[in-house]
Amino acid sequence: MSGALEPERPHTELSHEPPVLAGSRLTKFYGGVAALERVSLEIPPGEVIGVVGANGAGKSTLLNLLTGAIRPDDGEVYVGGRPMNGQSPAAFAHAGVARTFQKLRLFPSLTILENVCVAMPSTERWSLRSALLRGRSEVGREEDERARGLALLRLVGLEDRAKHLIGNLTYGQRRLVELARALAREASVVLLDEPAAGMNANEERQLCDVLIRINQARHLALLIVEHRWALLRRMAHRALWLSDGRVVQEGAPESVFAAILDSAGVITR
Amino acid sequence: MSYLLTQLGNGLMLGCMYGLIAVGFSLVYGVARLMNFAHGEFFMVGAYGALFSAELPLWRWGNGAGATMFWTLVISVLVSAASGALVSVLVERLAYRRIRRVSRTATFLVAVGASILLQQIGFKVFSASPRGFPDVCTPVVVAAPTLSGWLQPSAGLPCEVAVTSQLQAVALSPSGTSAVTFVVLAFAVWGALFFVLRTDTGLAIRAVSIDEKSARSVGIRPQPAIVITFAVGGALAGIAGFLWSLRYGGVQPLMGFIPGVKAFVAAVIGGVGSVTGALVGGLLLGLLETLSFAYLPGEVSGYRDAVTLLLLLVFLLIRPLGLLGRQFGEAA
Amino acid sequence: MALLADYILTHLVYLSILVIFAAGVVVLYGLAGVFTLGHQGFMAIGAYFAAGIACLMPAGGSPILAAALLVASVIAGVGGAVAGGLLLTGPSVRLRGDYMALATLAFAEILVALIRNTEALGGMRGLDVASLLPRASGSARLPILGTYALASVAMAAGAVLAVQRLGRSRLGIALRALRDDELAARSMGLENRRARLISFTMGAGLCGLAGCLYAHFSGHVSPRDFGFVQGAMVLLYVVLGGSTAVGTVCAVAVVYFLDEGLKLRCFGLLTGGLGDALVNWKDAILAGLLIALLAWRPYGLLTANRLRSEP
Amino acid sequence: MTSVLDLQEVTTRYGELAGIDRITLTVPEAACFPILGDNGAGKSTLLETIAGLSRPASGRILFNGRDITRLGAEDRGRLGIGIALEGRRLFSDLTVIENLRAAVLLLPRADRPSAIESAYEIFPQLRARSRQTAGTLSGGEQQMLALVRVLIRQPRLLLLDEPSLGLAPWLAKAILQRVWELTARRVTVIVAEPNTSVLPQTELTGCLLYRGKVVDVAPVPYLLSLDSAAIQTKLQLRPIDE
Repeated sequence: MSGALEPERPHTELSHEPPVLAGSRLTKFYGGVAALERVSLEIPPGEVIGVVGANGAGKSTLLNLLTGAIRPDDGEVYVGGRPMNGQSPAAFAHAGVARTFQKLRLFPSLTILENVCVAMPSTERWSLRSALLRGRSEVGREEDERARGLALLRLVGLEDRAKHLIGNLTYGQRRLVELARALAREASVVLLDEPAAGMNANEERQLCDVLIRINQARHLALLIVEHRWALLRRMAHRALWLSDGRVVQEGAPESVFAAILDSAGVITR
Repeated sequence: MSYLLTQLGNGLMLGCMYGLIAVGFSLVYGVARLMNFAHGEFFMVGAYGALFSAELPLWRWGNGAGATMFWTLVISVLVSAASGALVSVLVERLAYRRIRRVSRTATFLVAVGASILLQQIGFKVFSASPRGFPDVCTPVVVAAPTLSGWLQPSAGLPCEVAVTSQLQAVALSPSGTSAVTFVVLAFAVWGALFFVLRTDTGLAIRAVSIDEKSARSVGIRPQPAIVITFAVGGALAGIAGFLWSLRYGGVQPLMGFIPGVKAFVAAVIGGVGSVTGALVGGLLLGLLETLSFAYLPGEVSGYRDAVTLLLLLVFLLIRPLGLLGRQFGEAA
Repeated sequence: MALLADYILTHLVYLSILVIFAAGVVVLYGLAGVFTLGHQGFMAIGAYFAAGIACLMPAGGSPILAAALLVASVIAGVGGAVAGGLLLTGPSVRLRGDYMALATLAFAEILVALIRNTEALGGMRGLDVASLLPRASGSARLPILGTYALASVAMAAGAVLAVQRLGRSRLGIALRALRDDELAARSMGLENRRARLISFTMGAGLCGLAGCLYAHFSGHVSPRDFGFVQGAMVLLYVVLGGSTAVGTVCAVAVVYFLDEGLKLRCFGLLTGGLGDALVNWKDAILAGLLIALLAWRPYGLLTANRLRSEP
Repeated sequence: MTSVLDLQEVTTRYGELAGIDRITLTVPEAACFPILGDNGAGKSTLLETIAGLSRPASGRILFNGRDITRLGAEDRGRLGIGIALEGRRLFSDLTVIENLRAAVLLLPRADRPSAIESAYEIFPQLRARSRQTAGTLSGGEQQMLALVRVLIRQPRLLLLDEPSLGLAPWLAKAILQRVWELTARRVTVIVAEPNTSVLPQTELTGCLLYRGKVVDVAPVPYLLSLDSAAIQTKLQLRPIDE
């Protein structure tokens, strides 16, 4: 890989608090096939961890387990030290886990701003009365959410498109909207599934800049599943190599990439 | 003791009839992911088809020797199967083909529309008064729940279908009728199972049900498989219609609605998409109804339909896949 | 002249009852994305509750008592329907698409079958509703009819406005997100149980309200009024109206006008053979026309097919 | 080397995004032609368009010089085009033998038994599993069944969509080795496969897809060396509508 520019990896000292997200001996079967076997990992606050491996090695399955989209057949997921034992994806979100998807899953019937604002942790629980009457407090909260939403869109450079539907956005822009939606959760960890897939060079650079700035400003932990090693070289503190549902190697990105190269398993294009 | 036996016999036969209708509904849902609410109408069309063939002057009932009786029955079964299949294929071609891939809700509403249309045509062509096989059959007041129903504030309110009547098949003694029904049912059930589980066409239909794109990738054309499924489903429902009217009489345009709903229940209980499931579900339902009708006190048995639907609700909540069904992934 | 006014006012009441009923279905199907075939069950609950309470009216009671009982019967009707709605929120979370449709259909048909078999509720023949508003005839009928029409139109407008506002509120946006992509919405923290609870309450409540008004105005309720076909027709209006409140109102108006028109031989224009045939084949023509309309515009007359909105 | 397959300005929409956009490509006879690219770059759409499972919006497809653009998947199957879909897509509730019987419905009745028998020669392990339902096979066995479902029809153009998906690299390599033996120098193979270590040899000529467009047709090692910046400059050379 070219790795031309010197990787200015964000240096944050890793604190001793409980990991924002952890999985121990996670196992998942589909029919006769073990998609994931006894995979364990821990993500301390503020750390950026890259997950690499061939298609079908279990990367997306791991990500779905860590976000509650699917339930493990064995093993346990901990968010902020608390076991989640099969709670709903919404419970994971409220506990501080946000995510994006490999195949874009934005909401077609909502505007871009609505896509971002709908993910905001609504402190006040909905009630029919507030929905219909929309008193002063309700309108105030909506204004506040709109402002925070616009700020996030400004961060990814799409503030002027707030009213548009996702139909007339380019692929890269949609990826950035999905990122803004994940950040709207104000979560302690964001899991990204191939965020740079299909992005051109400057979109990729813009994505990297946003992630680095957010990681440092909000001490936000990131788990990035990605084939493009260049992106991980710039950002990741640690890398994890998954193959055939098992962790083959874990450690500094360079050592993991080196291990992949000399195993003659040239994984990535 | 013999009362129990006859009730079990009746239950089995009623169950097989529900099963035959359920097989068609289940297969169609499997291969086209479509809840064919018009399926009950093919049952009605089959009954009229058999009625029409039985009234042909050259095959008068009862005047010829046993042979004429035999040939009349064979012709009636064939005509009822053919008319059921024909209408089923027509409904697929005209109502479902284009809309099916576009929207599930619209497809369902088209199914309801087709069902109402067939009932209305039935009323206009065959008139509302029920007809039995060319024998005396107690007349029953019948009218259709008109489309706009209570929309008309002033006009006469539509009235509900009364309980179907009992047939006194003069030419065929009750035991004769049940013998014939049993033979035809056995043949139809065996035919359905053989067709789906043993023939190449059956294999193609099952492949399309599981994964249409994968079926196309190995060279199976989905459209002919779907048309054949509709035809077979329609034929089985038609035969059930003929046998139902042979035993219970009351051939009228609305006769398909209630058995149709019962067949949906049977299909869900047995597990939508599996032929054996539909038959098992049908048998279960037939036995349950007949025994409850025979043994429960009079006024309670009035809740028969409610019990059947409650069974449906229970299965939907606890075991939506039914006894033998499997998860229908949206692989298509 | 009075006859024409009577005809118009009567149909105006039935039209607004239908709009309120359809507004309830817009919330269930359009916002909550529930493929419902049992909403006529909620309306039946509303109607029979109203009829039951109306029977408590002592003959010749004072108008104040009548008004109080009227209000009580409406509240009871809506409350009963809401209870029915809450009953269905549990299964609605677990069941998807077609199976939810069958479950709601079973719910409504069980209800109707029970009503049809209990003598206390009038069984097959149904119940007469001692209408609390004196059924004056002749000259006094028009003002009464006028107040009824005014009240029902106001309620219909209120229902449509409420559904519209719900659609635009934060709760409405969350409901639409859940309908577009449930897993993605839940991964963003949208708890669909609470959202479904609210939308079922409002949807079932509106259907119950329609039931109450229908009971009081038509003076008679019977199981046949809440059949499977009536429910499917209202879902059809919602689909043709593009699952939006305003669109549905237009669809209701158009089809209602069509239905009346066919019945009155195109308002008297076609007399003789063709007219009779028209009336005779009315339901067949309407069914055929609606199939064609759906085939042409499956997501609503106004929404282009590209804009899929499907639960 | 005459060309087996010619694509001229073929465009297929897939949902809104991962389609293919005015692709022009020529695949030489009896070659193994890899297709590389990110997830969502249109690899599957391209293969499914060639197999006739997706209808192209515009452009023409020639197979041995004959225009097959309008032909459906079934007719292309008869002409000798076979595809193994991404993610195997077996008939999981049917047994192995039923999967094979379904796969040969296309052939004349007389040839079917011998075709099914040949499946067991390619992967003998499947014979012991023939009565088992496909869903309960191991990952490797499922991949073998998915491959023989196409191979037993002796296709002249074989399309493989990520055959190594979900398998350990050594297992994928072993299974595909059998396929390369059967097809070398006889059958044209187009394979979409990011894990280039499973390909028959390293010096193959293939093409790189980016957002539904062909970036370049060149030897695989060169294509692997292009990073997103290089792709950007390469595509700039050709008029692209971002």
